[in-house]
Amino acid sequence: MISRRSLFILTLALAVAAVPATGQLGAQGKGTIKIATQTPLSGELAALGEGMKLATQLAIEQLKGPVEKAGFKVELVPFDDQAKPDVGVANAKNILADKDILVVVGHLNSGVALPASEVYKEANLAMVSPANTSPLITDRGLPNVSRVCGRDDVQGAVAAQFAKENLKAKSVYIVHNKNQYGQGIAEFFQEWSKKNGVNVVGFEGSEERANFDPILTPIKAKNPDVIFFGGEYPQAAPLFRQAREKGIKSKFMGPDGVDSSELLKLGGDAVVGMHYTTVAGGVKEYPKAKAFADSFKKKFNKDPEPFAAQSYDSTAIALKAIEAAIKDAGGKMPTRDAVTKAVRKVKHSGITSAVEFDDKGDPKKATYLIYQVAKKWDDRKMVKRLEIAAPQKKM
Amino acid sequence: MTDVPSPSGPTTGAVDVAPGLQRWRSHPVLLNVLVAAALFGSAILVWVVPRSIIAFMAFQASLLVIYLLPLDVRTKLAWAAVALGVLMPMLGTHNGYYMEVAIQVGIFVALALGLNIVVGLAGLLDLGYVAFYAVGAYLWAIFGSPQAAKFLPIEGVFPLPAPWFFAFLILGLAVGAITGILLGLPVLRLRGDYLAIVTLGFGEVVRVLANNLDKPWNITNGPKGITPISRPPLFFEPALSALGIDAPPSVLYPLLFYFMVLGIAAVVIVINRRLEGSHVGRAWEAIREDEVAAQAMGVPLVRMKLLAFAIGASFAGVMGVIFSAKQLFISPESFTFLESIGVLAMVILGGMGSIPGAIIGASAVTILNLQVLKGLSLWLNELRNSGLTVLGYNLADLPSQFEPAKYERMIFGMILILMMIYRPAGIFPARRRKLETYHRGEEPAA
Amino acid sequence: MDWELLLAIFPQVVMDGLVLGFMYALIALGYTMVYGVLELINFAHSEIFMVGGFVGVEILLTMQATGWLDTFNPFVILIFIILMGMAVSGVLAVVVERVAYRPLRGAPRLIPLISAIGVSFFLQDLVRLGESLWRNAFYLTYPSFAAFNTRIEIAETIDFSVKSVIVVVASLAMLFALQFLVTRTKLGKAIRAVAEDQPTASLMGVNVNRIISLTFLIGGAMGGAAGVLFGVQYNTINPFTGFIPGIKAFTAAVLGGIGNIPGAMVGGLVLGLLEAFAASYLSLLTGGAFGAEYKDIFAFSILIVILIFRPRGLLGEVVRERT
Amino acid sequence: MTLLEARGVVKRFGGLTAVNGVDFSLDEGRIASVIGPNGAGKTTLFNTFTGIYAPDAGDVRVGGRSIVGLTPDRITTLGVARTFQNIRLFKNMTVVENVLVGMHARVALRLWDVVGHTPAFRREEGRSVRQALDLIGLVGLSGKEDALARNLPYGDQRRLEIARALAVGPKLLLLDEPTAGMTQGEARELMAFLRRLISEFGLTILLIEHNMRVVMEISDRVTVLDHGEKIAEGPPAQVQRDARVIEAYLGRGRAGAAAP
Repeated sequence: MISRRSLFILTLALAVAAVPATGQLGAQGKGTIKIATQTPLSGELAALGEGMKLATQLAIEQLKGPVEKAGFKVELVPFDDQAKPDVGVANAKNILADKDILVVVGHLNSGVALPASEVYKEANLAMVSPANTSPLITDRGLPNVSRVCGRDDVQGAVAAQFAKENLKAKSVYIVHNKNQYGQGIAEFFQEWSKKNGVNVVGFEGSEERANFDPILTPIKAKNPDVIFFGGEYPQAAPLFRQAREKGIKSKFMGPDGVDSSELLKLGGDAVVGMHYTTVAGGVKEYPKAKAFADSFKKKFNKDPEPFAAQSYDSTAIALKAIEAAIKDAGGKMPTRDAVTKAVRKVKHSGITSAVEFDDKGDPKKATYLIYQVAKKWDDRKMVKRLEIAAPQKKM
Repeated sequence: MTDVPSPSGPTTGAVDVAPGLQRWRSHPVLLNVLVAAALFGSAILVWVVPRSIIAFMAFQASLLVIYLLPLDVRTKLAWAAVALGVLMPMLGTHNGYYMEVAIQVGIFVALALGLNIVVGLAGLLDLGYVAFYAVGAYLWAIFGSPQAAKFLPIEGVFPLPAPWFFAFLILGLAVGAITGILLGLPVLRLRGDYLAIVTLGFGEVVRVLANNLDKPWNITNGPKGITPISRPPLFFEPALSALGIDAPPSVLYPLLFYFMVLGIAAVVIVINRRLEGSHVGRAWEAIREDEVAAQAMGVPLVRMKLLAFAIGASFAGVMGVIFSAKQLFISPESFTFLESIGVLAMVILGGMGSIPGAIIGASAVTILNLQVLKGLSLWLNELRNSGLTVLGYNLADLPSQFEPAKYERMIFGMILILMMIYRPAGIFPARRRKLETYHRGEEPAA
Repeated sequence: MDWELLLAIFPQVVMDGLVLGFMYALIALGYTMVYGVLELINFAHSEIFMVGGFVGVEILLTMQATGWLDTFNPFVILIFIILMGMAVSGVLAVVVERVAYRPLRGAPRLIPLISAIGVSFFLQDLVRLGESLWRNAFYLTYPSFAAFNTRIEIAETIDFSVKSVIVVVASLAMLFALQFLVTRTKLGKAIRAVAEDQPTASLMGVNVNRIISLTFLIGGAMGGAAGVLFGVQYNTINPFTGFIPGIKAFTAAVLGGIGNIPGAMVGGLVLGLLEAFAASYLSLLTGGAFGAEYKDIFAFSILIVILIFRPRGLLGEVVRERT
Repeated sequence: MTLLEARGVVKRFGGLTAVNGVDFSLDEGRIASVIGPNGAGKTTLFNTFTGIYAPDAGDVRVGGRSIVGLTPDRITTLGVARTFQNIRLFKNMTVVENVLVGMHARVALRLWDVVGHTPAFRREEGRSVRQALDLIGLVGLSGKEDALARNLPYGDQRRLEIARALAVGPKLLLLDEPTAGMTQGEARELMAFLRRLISEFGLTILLIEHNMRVVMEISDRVTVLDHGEKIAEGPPAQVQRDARVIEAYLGRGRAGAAAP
């Protein structure tokens, strides 16, 4: 019957609606400046995304002083992009709707950052990325997008050079996981290996997560000096493990996607001794980051994950830009446009590096590190550290 | 929501209802006041607290109220026009996120209606429906971006100029339909459950192809996806400026997409209704009920099944074109099996073969995904950060993998199982047409 | 073209294909038996298989934590976890049938199929949720046994690990045991009777519900065993492991002739070999233009071709349709 | 004139030969019956006449045209309609919809007419509905147009199936055990109705029947099948006396029905 059914549905709708009723109401008011994070807070990559969010929170608490002195409250608004492009775009619209948000710190995944940043561009809202390494992020030339980290093309080049010079590789076999990130970095590694005169004996992509037999069989026959895997640890670990079990003796390499203690848990002895490149070293490697790591641990009772320190730096840059923009506006609420312009002018001596942006939004000098995995994750050794400028021409 | 049948008109007033209540129920002025109150009340609420999800959900619920109340069809249509044509764009401009939600709901309504023809009417379980969506999306993505120049030896043509977008809407329709026929021709002779597996395989094949066709010719750019994709021209901008309204593109684009999606969804609904109430729709349902008998009654099985496949696929093709233009960036990740199951869950939740069911199912699932689950996740996240201790359990210890938003599969799974066991016909089951609504041709028509 | 290389890896690819093929065959049994009896594609079977894999890894990880792993003979442990995987998966399959399929018996065919898809999705996330709460991770690794990883070298380019042999031997043993059960025992006769004609079997005094439950138990147990063997062979498991192998195994069942036990084996082996060859050779043969990823396209194309040209499969018989 | 003619029809299922070299012919305006014990191949023969099975050998002609290899819907458009032994209505559709489905092949509309609600659509739809209502009246189901087929009592379902078959506009009507489950009185009523169809609509009717009284009363000719072969044919009285027929029925009487 109509009345009973509509009653039922209304009750249902109300019951459902009542649940997520936290902190959504109100939160408006004069003199509040908000910084949003967009990172995966759920799913496989939640640990990284959560770390980024918490580091931003910490940075705001520690560094908001100058902005507060100018008479503004500073708040963090965290968003969960679920590492999905569609969700990232929907959130971005939500962010645009909140006029108090002047800077976005994020994302973790370039695949999400690319479409989301197009939305930010509509309002010329600044995005400072701590973690997006895809060259496309800045090569599109968006005025509102900057990043503090390095790029995959450089990372690939660094890895290729390391394979040749330090691992003395004459031949490499490249495997990737067929996602945007993995294939991208694998292609750069291939490109630079070829340029370096290293023999690329194979290049194979697969979404496979368990049975790597058919990929490993040709590898075994070709017996390369180095196997490079472009992708993340859930696939890298079983691949390397099965390779060792098959009796493959090549050295293993990977990009920053394998940078997780889970790699060791899943890969066991097979990954001990392998090398990986990254743009976000553990805080051990950054002398200035010690204090950050300590306060992070003290506040959140856990160690900062990779990209947490970079998020802290990104937030610091955002706050400096806001401060400058307030000054320019004569102490009034600055526009998004003004903040975006100010971001590019910030010179920041951060905890991970000194950041200064070029005209595409890349850091003039970015840090790249190479680690070797040890028996215990915390004992992994930094074997190389490089400061490299972003390539200026589009690649 | 055009001519949806009134679920229970005033004439069918139940006998068991108290006379007073019955009078109230059929009192048109009262009902209209009620609708107006719900609609404007919730709209004002959204306007005042634009970031409150509850306010927006109240607005959505008021749309459902319009559908459920026993008003006559014209009044309902008028109210729906006010709500969707005036109020929603205003609210959506106020908070762009709601516009995004509305656009996504519209897209999924059209997808669900397309799948409803295939699954609900013709009874063909298609588990790879999202493949047709992908075909439409890639069609415009490739030619509406510089991507096409990477494999076609033509210089300086791509991306095609923005007005081509409208041609591609038609092309998306056609290519969707052709893809549907190409898939259907070999497989539609299969029995139902085999068809399900084959369409599932087809969906995966399309995704894998999109992910791998970056070599030997770079057609899809592989997992890196295609960007930037052109958007349709803001053809109404000059007219607006002439009226003295100057709005930035960030406001105008969502409006354009919203009205396009709304318009197409409305057309799709009308087409659905008309097909359903014709010999075509009856033939589909006959096939669903009993293939052998249908064929023995002169229904050409393969042709009618192909028609269902083609029409369903063409809706998905059109929406794919819009999706890629709206998204500016597409990659194979958006077209997984999970998406196909999501659309299936919408159809089944609403009621297989039921047009209002598909509409409401699509809205409910999309809103659940975009608003409710995400709201819950954020809420949990806040709980965790609050460090509260409940019954000796520190909430900060909640594993980060435990996030409602990430348990779509479980929710879709539960929808499918529970609906099949307890309500296989859905929440809004398909209603049979009554004889009185048929054209009997007594009076000379037109 | 490096013919020498192609030739050199040939035996290894055959071995890879056989191992994969037997795995598919074991999973395919679950589909084939249920389909034979109920004419239902038990979509959730891939998750029954996955759960078997998780049972194995949970037992091993627990034993590792308590230090028991080193005290027992690895082969004893292996047999134990296979049996446990079979038990849990078998019971789970029966429960799934009771909860999600039995109430729908007699409904149009699409209805239980949709319910089965629902069960499949539900179980994936249920396992993920459980493992997330329990271990705070849902990608898990089988602890490795040196004894299983030992490689037996036949020639310079041909060697295979002990665990590959285990997979092949265990699968063969189970396939033959099942074939014996179905063709030679009274229970098997009852199963075949129910598959042939439920009402008649019921009239002849066969308890149809019991036989259907038993079918799910046996099919589920085979899936569970396959899950454990899968984990031992590839040493990695996650809640979504089952999906693709499940579909492949169904393809194998159709390929061999659904409802037919030797057919499942033949179909599994053909598919496993085809896939191994496609994945290993495609890239080599086309100079990298088409990669290993096209193996899935191969598998699905075969499924379509078989269904169109030989819908009864390689070993299937022509059956009279029920009009 | 011969409307339906079969020559040497053979249909095998695996090792089983369900129909083995049956010849059959039926003249316009006549009623004929096919009888035989269970499993004799009657329904299989029917299915080869309506295209559900293609015969493995032999030829079937309707109005002089071979229908071998045609799909059932094509054969239906040649004027052959049928009912089913185990009533196969579209259960979740209404009475009027069931009948309307039968008219499918006769509706001459393009997709555009349907989507655009053109005058042609209104005209055709109106004509279909009027005819459907006439047929429903003819079989005595007036007033039940909006009832779901599955909610009809058994006898009404049989009537509806006949109305649906008539909607096809057939020259030849094949009825598979139309009186199954009916009382003798109902069966008689049905037979009277069938006679009327012949006289008023010029139909030709072929029955499969078990009810011997009905068969003998109404049929112009009776064909007897056993084990897929024709063992007798002729006027009812003659067939009744045929020794092989008596043996086929009585000889099996005890052994019961042999599957499949």
